[in-house]
Amino acid sequence: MTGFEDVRDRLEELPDAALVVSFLVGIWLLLTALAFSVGGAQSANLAAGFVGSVTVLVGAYAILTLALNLQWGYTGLFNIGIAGFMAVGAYTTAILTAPVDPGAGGVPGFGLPLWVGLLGGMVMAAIVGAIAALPALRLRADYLAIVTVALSEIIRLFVNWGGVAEVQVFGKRFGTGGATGISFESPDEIVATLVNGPGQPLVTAAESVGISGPNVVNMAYGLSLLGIAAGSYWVLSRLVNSPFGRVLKAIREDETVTQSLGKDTRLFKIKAFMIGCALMGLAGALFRGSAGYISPAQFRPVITFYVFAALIIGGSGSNTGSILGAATFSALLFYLPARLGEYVPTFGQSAPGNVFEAVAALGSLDPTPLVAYTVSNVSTLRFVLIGVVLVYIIQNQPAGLLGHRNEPATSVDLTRPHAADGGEADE
Amino acid sequence: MNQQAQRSADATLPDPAESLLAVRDLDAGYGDLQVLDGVDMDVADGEYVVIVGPNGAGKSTVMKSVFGLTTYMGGTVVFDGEDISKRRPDEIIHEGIGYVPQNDNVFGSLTVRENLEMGAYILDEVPEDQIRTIYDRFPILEERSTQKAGTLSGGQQQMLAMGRALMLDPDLLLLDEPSAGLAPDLVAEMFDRIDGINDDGTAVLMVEQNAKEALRRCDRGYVLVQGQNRYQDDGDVLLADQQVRQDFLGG
Amino acid sequence: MSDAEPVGTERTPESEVPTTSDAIDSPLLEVQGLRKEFGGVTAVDGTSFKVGTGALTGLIGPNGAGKSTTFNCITGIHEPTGGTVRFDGHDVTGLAPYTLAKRGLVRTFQIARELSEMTVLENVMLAPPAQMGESALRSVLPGLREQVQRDEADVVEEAWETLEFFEIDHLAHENAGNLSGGQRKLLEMARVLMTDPEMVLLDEPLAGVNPTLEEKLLDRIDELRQDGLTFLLVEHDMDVIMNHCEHIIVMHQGRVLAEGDADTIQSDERVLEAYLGGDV
Amino acid sequence: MGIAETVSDGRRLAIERPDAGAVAAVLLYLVADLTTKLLGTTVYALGFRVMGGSLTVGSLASMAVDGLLVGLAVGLAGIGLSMTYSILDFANFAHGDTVTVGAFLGWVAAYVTANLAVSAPLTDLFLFNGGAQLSASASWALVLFGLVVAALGTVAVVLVVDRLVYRPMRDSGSISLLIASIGVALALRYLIAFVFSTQTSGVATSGARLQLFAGVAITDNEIALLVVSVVLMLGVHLLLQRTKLGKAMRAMADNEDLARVTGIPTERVVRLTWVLGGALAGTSGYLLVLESGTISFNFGWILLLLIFAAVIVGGIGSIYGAMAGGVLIGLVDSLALIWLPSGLTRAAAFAVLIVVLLLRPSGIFGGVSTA
Repeated sequence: MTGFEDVRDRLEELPDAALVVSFLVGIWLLLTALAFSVGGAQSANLAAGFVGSVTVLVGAYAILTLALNLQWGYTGLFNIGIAGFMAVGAYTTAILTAPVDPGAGGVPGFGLPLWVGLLGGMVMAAIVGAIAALPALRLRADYLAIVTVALSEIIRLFVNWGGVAEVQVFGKRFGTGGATGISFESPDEIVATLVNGPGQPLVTAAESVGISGPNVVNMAYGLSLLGIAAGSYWVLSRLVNSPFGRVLKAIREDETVTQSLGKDTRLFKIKAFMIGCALMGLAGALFRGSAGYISPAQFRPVITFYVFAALIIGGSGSNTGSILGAATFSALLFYLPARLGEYVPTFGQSAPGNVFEAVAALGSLDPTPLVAYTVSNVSTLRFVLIGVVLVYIIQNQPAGLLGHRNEPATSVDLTRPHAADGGEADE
Repeated sequence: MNQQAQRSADATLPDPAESLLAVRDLDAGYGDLQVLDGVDMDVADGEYVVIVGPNGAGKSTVMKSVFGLTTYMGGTVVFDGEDISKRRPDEIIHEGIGYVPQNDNVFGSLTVRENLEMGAYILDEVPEDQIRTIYDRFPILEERSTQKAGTLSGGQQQMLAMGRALMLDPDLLLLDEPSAGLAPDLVAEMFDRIDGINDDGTAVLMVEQNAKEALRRCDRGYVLVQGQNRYQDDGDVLLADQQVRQDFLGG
Repeated sequence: MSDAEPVGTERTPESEVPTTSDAIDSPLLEVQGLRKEFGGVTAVDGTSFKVGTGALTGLIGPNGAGKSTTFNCITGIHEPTGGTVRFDGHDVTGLAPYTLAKRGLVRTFQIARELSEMTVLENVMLAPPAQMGESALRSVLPGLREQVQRDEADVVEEAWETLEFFEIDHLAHENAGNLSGGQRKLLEMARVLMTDPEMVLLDEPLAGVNPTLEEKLLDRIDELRQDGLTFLLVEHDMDVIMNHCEHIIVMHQGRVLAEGDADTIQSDERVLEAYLGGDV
Repeated sequence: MGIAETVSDGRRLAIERPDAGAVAAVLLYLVADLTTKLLGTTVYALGFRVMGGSLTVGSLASMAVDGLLVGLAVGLAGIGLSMTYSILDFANFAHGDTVTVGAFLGWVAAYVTANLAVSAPLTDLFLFNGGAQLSASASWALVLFGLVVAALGTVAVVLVVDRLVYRPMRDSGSISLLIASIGVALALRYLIAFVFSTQTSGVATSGARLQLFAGVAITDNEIALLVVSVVLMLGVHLLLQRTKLGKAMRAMADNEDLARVTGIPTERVVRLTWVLGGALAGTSGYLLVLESGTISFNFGWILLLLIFAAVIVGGIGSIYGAMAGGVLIGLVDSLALIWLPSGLTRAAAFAVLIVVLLLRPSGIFGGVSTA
């Protein structure tokens, strides 16, 4: 408790940009340190791998968390169908950019450039969001939640269905690929081309210190996602620090009052919901589809709850908090434990096949099998950790890392005008 | 702002030990909002006392405070010689006070009989004889005993709520606007029922909007204005007092 | 004992209610035969009255008389079952609250509904109508945002002035949820004035307000009336009603029982009877 | 009055009627289509098949039986969800994983006991590796034993969770509780995965089969599910209608404030809610595994949305609604196969959920409230 507040107080004192950057750098350093302590001769490459992967995760979750913050943190719209909107974005992108003639076993698409696909994905996610929102916005918060989660499952089951794996409409053949998924223009590939082309000197330099080309590409991809997250942050911050954001906050607080003050709240809610869904669609394509391939299994509802965990940790209602929450969740709770599990020494003991053997060894006063088993199953246990952290935060620190901050929704300075005149204004 | 606000002189207050219920200098409200400001009130054994006053005077708040449902801010509530000012409702029920809230005072999806049973929840056994007594007092409840309470008319629900509060045979019954929402022809009948309950020895403390009828029937009345005692006297006396009447309309 | 009868079945139609409304020559608000039923219960049963431009009109009546429902029907919270509401010469019956507010008809709430996780300044800055930055695009796009900021700078200035007017400017950066009950009432008034209304419906603005604040609020209302604002006031404190309202409407059992100035109302035996619970 | 009223009435009609009308039309079409299918006729219009086809009574009946069975188990689980929803006022997203917890506890108990004589190592038995599988007819006593363990064990787990997580938050809002329950769901699910691994294991096998009619057969395990579900639902009914605590639960779901001023010990009622809901959730998980034969760490989570659908379709807070909603959703999930490809039947069940939420948020059986 006090530890948490201590951390929070220290976070308070930094300006937002410095806060986020130092947080990220801290995570990178931590992972680098881990790599160098276990990697031996391969340390540099291992560190690059760690940093690249974690940056992709942080970037993707930052976009998702920011989007959810607009919907839930600002407007109070309880959307737990994030996975579904990600799927809509990703599948639209995939269908638009998949090659027209994919060759054997592939699913044909429209062969459009990636940026068109991404734009289409965002638009489609926003449209589906609007369709979901229009009737559902008058429902109680928890009802809206259930409608959205049900919709996300319907979407997943639909794209999974063999009947739409490949269809022909007006002579044009395209589809979702059903359960096997669909390959399309890989965003990663585009970054790789850039890195290996204009960025060749960088790659050469990296290779000279032992970092492999693919790892450089991975880092570049992560940084691109971070860049998009930063762009989203910029857009969303302007959006909410304005009269528009003020209305959203007011809706969250009391919709009837907001209406009585002359605001058509439905319109604002739908706009906020659509913008959030568009970003979720973008993240769906770039994150789940980074390698140029998506399948229905990547859009299970559980991702939605990861994003929620990130937002709750960071602090609902704060954009900076959203990014910190995304970083904390994806790097420290999701990624780091899995790496630790791989590299933590297990006292030379190989892990037993199951927990019962491990526990049985306790009978002969040998705790090492249990430790080894635990370590080797860290990737499972981290979800328990995430659950416990979520409960802890909601019980003890419901405002999260930064959610308690008062961030007035305005585009201008709020200090009293004429204050310098000694208040002669109206007295 | 009301210079004429004459607190009943302390000298005239009876010794709390002699009253069934003695409220002294009670401050209470909800959260940080104070509603009652030094209220004094007494109910003797078997007495029928009515609280009247203009809207927003804090009448219901007095009742809720006696029953432990408000934020306590000072003063005492003594019932049967015991200080109950900081007790919770479920403890106060044990002391022998029954409370009938103003609205939503029956469990709509439970039958009439089940509603009555809930009134005696704290007993180990359902007191069949008490249910009998209540059925005798309110025959309509026996007639409708297996019907869902939510399907009863407003007047019947009010009787059921009273019946439920009487299940533990309390010494004091608190009634919060029993005539609220009743059609005019039912109001008189409701007051007759209350008279009957009081005649059988249960003391009644009642808040009523329908001041005229209530003052006419009660033993004693209190006029509350803006969270403070304004007048107290026999019901008839208050009813006849022009000043009391004016206080309802200010001026 | 029979089931409850619907209230007022044997009453005369609304047109026969004696009113002094006709005396009001330039009504801003006209309520005609307003009815509202919930399920089988008639809460408002053919209420008709007028509110003169620039007047402070009191709406009173015993509990359950239908004042709040009337308020809610006028301001679009409830859709009336029957009757019409005319504002500034136009039929506004059943319009959504935000449409009414845009036309200059706004209300406060009986229990102050501050937006608690927003600052006092944000609360009042929300209210001005048609702010440029309420467009999502304009608040984001470079070039347009500068216009938004200029527009908002004016709003900030107006907000500070309004807070000063209600003497809560020292609380500007406080979260509204931290205010006392009386301060919340002041904030609610300040917020509603920022919508630049023609008429304000006040639902018990003085409940829970201490006497000093009460004076302050009443003074403000008087000042605003001099600027041409019209007020309709529901209030339980009879002293306030009798001393400040030039016109008083008394409701009882869902209809208008009497109308007139304070003397007329105070000398009307039927009003007193209604308050004392008599059957009128 | 007059014009404005007419306009507003017309608007209301235009908004409210078409939805309900469309639903009625779809239902009517489905019934007509089903009838023509059963009659083996096909109706064409303008060269397109409008309705009809072929469907045997037998296959319709098998689908209905399947739907009924799953629906009963879902309804059983839904009772607990519905009760926490109405009494504690939050949507419990950990309820599905509670179902899983019950299934594992019960099946480990039954399976290990059954195979104690087998030479397989105990640790393997805990993971359902090797050893004989159970069926309701061949080893009814063990199956029953497991059922009891499932119920009791789940109650214990649920009470611990309530003590640690929800009780300190009694005054929190429903959304906070909902988020906490998401945390609980994750923790429970992955603790199970940690202990029992993420593999899917076969634990039960059907023994005898009973031929009913028209080629419709029902297995012993299915009969067990049917009997136990019906008996438990009856038991819940009696508990709620006949016992003091049951009545108090209904009273509290009705009006918590009134319950408090009436002297009902609300905290004890809350605990009973968890006990009852937990026991039923555990039992339903155990029975679902008996019916399907396999168990895995996340089957309850996958089932959760279906349980929510049952509860909402039946009307939140209504226990009988949860039972009826379970059966209805089970039937939709299964009978949708007549019209939809197998991959989309679950989607149809969720679509019914959404339609009900939008058109009748109080549920098909809602308004009847608790009892």
